[in-house]
Amino acid sequence: MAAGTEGDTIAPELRRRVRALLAAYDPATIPLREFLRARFDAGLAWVHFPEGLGGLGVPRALQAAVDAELAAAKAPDNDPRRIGIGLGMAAPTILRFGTEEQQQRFLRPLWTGEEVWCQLFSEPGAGSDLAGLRTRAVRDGDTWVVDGQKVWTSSAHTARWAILIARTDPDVPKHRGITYFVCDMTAPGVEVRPLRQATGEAEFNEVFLTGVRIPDAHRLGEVGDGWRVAQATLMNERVAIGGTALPREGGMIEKAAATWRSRPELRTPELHGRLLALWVEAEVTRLTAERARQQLAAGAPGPEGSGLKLAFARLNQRISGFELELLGEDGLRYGDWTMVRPELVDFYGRDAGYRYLRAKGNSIEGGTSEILRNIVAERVLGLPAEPRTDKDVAWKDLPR
Amino acid sequence: MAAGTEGDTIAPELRRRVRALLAAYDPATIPLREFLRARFDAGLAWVHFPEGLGGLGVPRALQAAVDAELAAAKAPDNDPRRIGIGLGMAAPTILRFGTEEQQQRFLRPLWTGEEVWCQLFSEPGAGSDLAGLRTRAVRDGDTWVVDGQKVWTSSAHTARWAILIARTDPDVPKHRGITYFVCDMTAPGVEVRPLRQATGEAEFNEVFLTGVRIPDAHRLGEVGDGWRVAQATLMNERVAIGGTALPREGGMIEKAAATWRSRPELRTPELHGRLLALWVEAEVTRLTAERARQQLAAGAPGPEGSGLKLAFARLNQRISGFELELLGEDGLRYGDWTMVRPELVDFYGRDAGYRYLRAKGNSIEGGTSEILRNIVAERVLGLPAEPRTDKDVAWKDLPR
Amino acid sequence: MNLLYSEVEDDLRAAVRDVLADRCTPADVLGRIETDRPYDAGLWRVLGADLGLAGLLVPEKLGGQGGTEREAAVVLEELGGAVAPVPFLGSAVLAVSALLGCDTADAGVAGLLGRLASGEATGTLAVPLSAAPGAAFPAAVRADAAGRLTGTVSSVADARTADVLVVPALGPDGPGLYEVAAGAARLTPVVSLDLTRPLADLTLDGAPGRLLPPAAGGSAGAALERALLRGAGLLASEQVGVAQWCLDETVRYLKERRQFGRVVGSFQALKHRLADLWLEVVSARAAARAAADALAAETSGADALVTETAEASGVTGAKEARIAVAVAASYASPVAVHAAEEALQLHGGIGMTWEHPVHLFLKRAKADEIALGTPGTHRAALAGLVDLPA
Amino acid sequence: MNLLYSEVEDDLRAAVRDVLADRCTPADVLGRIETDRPYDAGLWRVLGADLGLAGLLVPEKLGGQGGTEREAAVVLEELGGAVAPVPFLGSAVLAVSALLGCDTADAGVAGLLGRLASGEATGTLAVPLSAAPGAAFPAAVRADAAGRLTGTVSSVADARTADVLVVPALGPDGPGLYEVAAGAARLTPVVSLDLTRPLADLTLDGAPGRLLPPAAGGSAGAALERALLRGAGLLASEQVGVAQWCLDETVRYLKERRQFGRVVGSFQALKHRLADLWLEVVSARAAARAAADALAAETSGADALVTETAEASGVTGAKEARIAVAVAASYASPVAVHAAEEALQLHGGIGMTWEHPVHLFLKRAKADEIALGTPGTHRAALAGLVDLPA
Repeated sequence: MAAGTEGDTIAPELRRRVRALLAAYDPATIPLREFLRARFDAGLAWVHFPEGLGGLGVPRALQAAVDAELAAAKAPDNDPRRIGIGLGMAAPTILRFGTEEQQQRFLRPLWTGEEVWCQLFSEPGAGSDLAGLRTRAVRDGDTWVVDGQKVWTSSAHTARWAILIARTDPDVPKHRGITYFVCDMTAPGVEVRPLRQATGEAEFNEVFLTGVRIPDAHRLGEVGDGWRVAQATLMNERVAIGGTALPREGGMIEKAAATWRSRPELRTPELHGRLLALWVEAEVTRLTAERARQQLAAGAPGPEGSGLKLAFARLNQRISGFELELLGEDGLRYGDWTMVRPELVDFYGRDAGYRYLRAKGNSIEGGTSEILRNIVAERVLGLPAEPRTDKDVAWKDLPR
Repeated sequence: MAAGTEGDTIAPELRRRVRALLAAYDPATIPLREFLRARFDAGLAWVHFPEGLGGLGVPRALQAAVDAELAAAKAPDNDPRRIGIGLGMAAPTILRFGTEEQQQRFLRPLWTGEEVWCQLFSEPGAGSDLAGLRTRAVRDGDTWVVDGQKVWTSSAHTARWAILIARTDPDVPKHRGITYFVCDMTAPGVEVRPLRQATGEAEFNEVFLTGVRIPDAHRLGEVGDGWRVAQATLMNERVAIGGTALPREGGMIEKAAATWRSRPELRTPELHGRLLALWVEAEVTRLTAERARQQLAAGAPGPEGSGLKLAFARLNQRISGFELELLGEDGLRYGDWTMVRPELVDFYGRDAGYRYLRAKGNSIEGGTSEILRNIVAERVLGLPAEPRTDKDVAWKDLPR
Repeated sequence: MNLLYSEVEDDLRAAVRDVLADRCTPADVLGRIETDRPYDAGLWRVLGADLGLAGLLVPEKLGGQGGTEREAAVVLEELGGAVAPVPFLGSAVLAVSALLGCDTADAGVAGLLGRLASGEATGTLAVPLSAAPGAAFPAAVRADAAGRLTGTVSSVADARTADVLVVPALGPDGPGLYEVAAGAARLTPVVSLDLTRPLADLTLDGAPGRLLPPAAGGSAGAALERALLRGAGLLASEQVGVAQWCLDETVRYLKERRQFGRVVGSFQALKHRLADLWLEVVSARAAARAAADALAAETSGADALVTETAEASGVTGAKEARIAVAVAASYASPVAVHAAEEALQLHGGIGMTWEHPVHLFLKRAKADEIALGTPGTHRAALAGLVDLPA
Repeated sequence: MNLLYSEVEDDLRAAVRDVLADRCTPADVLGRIETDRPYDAGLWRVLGADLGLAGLLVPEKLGGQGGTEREAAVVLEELGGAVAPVPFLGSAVLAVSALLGCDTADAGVAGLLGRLASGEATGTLAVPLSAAPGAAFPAAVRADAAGRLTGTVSSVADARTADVLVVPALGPDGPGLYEVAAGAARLTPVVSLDLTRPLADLTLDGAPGRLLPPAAGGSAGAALERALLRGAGLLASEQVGVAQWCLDETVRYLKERRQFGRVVGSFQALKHRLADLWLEVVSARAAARAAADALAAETSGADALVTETAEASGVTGAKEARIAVAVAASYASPVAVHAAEEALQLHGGIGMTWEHPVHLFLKRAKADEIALGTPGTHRAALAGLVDLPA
């Protein structure tokens, strides 16, 4: 079936539902949240979710047509860039591992944007080796008491809830002693501090957890099964990257091409050759992402997705580095070093210097390029894993 | 002291000896070998070797002036390219590990070129992991009986002697059960077969050893100490690479630059940018080699040497690849695929296609670039070795 | 834009692969390269005539299979992955595409297409293999009023096995494409870098030729450009096939080869290089698919142009195809070379030997980099197409 | 050509390094960058005046140390390795080198050199930091017959801490270099990519200047070119210093950091990348040494030219120096950027934070890539010098 590819048409039943929603809730007059709640209740939020949880249990590929139809009617959306962690990571995990109570409680305000989510995974000593994390959760009757430090938390300062992994059993090997929780970011003992980056901005946070109490009812999955749950979350994160179709010459290359066209005095034959090579690389990466999307839509996902994050990171870094060189004297100047706390991430925004510096994070955040190469080599090419010494040792006995 | 650098002058005693040699043996009339034997006996072969073994026990850096003075007098040389393995690998090993009898027997005809040497180290199953070699040497009274197969042996078809490593004890870990021998290439059971390369030529050989008898008197170093002896040999091999000073624009870049100058119709702005970048890389590599030579001459060898083989391999490969692209239609044509057995290796000779293919070997022969990167990382940067599983296991029990 | 493989395309691939697995192993190819028959005529009979690949791009009404460039691309992936010594590129892509740019209502054009499609004759386009789309019409051969051709064309692919040559020549009325019997030309074999697609120099000395009339509203230049654009765009798929073989074979070898008591493929530095290479191959595949799809769309758009005069869409399709070809050709070339170079390096010494097939793929990859326009030539063409002027 | 470090140079390095270890740790630099005193005046007093670096290149008879470009290069390696916020480049290299291209017998020139050498005053050359050798004489500032200067010069390095500006301007008799008191110019700080070498825009609005007479047989253009060539060539040594810090710090960190139960520096993929980076740094060092040596040779050759009229050797020296500078500048720039980028990446998240100094080195490396000519500019200059025409 060709759903999701160009020339797609909306299924009649979905169209009927969209029209009914628009008829009952005129986007021109109804307040934003009210419209979004109604859309959720109509099963038009994420159509592949079950009925009653914002969906209709139909293929995910049908969503695009619903979105297009609603956008054409000027209906408001839930500003997905602002709530990306909730949509991309928390929601699928709650759907797969959550209890019915958890699903009913969390998914609707998550989708409407009334409750922002963040992710408490990485720690200063546990980056690529996430399973080595030290944050402890100790059971105390029906609640867990959590102590530790998390880092690289975007949206922590706006978030109502967090997905959290913590060590609940230090006496077993590291992958087996982790449990997955939903953490209330307004709970006592949660302290959020901005973490400033090389760009000058503080897009991320450090989160200090001191005696934070989490009810056992907010546990996702079994005790000790948190690593498996987290893997599912991370898989969703990486699938999400490159998940949005770019137009030709979209993304980082758009800026460099615009500079080239508008400033002929900067052109040299050498820079021309490099720009064309980067333009080609950008176009090919776009086509690779498009091919992965078509495979997904055709119900035959290929392994290409694993490589796309790698490709986009390298591309963004190379193009933004080129752009500064192209700009010459202007490349020596920066927009603003003031520490601000942006609510949205924008890789392509601001000035060329910002783009250059921000892009450096693309190969670190959400899985370093080194880890992704391991994943491709082992899971796609089937090459053997490195010899491991930390798999069968109790976490507490690992060398530090 | 500035010996060995430009502007150097020959020491008076050496000059006296050179003049005496030339007076006694007129290069214009004396046969080649006779002159070379006399030069050896005068201690002017390799002045840093001991007296009686072709040298005078003076610093190596003084050799260049001797060579220059003799060349100026049109004295014949020993054609070092033809006997490189003997000069670069066998001789320093014999000097360091050989008995006096061995030194007296082997060094003079080695240096004069009367006896060509080759190297029997690599095996089909032991390339980078040379210490994993399978060729066995079993003691039988005063001789050793050798069986096995060696590969990548240049000069085997012209050689009188070989340096050989073989396993004498399979019951100890692999590095400890190896012994180092001098093997008579004319002995019964030595079979040399040409090994054809991607270039069409057969520059190397396979050598099959079947019941070859080697007298114990031709052992170099202790029984079981062959790995240490071989390491010294290989160190000399790698030091030798980049050991000859290149002029600016010498080596592979010379060919590409000549093509560029003589064929303006091939030029494009894109190729121009790439040629200039390669020219810079060639010049910088030349300067790096020159700096290493100056350090050596100043008695303070730096670690640069370890990287030079890596650098020249990459450079030769990139330039020769560029040259084919530059040539366009002519790059589609090859000189000659006929299998010939050249006596000399010439990386820069023949046509561009040959250079391209031959350069591929530069990152494999004499230590792969991968092994060299390990060496740089561990010995120069001090990074830890990989976890090893094959160090403390008897060779015979290793997984295969 | 459809970047996937259709079921028909998958079936076609399976059929080609079966034949190649049977008759065109690396050992078969290695055994042939130094003989006086570098091309495998028997293999080409099976592929070209029996499977119908010789006429894949020829419309059914002209005796062919009526396939599209998308399918030809799949065939080239497989042929590239076997460095198969058959004249598919010269005959079924270059010669046929040039002829399809001529007046197919002309009996001569139709007849020649029919003979090529049936496998009765094999052809090639008489241009140097290095010829790139967008270049000026070649002036190396002149035709007189009687249609006699004189001149030389060097480094022609698939000429050694061709019966018919399609020769661009400057005639009394300007550029023209001429049909010339191969026997009427003097052919000098070239010692070629690519042992599996050997070249030849052609000398024409008053050779009798027959002018092939251009399509209505077209020209000999447009027909030649049509062929070169298709050649360059589809060669990207051949390069994907070459690169994929190199990657697969290297991964396979490194899973077997042990050094230092470990499978060599478990060393992280090699794993990371292979992961990067995999990403390159995956990306080249997407680019090659896009080029094949755009060429197929242009072909059907051009048909539409003739039958429906839908001019605007035709023009857009042409530009899209030129962009897609420039992107694919400039990207896939270095990927194939890189894959072959990594394959040789990671095989170590054995990869450097004549007896191991990796050198055949390296030579094909390097020759393909020059064939039908170097990456730099294609990128330079892009400058005008996407408004990034020098 | 001597590519090694002499004992004198080693001693000089040790002295500079001692001061920097004491007063210019990464924490010191990080603490200063967002204050209104981005330059460390106290540090510069010690380095410039007490150690004599301000007058390193000034001949002894003019009150300086009589050092050569070889020594200045060693200083810049150390300053680069500390991203030290001092105006050595602007004052002791660019301004001094321009003045040494003027008539040093002139009392004004000699006096200014003496003040700069003693550290009594700090200067800079009023050109954009991106100015490259070989460019046309700048026309941004005009001088009238009374020596009043009007115009703007953007992105000037080390201007914020300068007392004196050496300003290239077009006067009534053509190009000239003018001495202008910094207080006579309007200075607008620029938000700079490189936080440790902040730039400023200068506006001159009839500012009083004093024409600096060119050397006998020389010109203002030649004096400016002399300064830019030395700046570009010696910047390669600063880049070596930046790259070496990045490599050393990364190796150190990776020997400590553990993940997956192993020291991260034991992972082969990282080891191979660091080995490649080490080779780049080693190579950049050789290239930078060659440039410094060639510049020193040219300086002494030019002296010889004046005193002995040994014209031929002087001319050869100049060309050698230009080649060596183009090679070093085009090679060392990307090495420093690569080293800083690898340092950031291999530090992982912590390398991306403001609190870790690696971003300071990245910003310096990237700004240095643009400073005094991009790699592409220097390579283009080489085309003419080594007969590889476009």
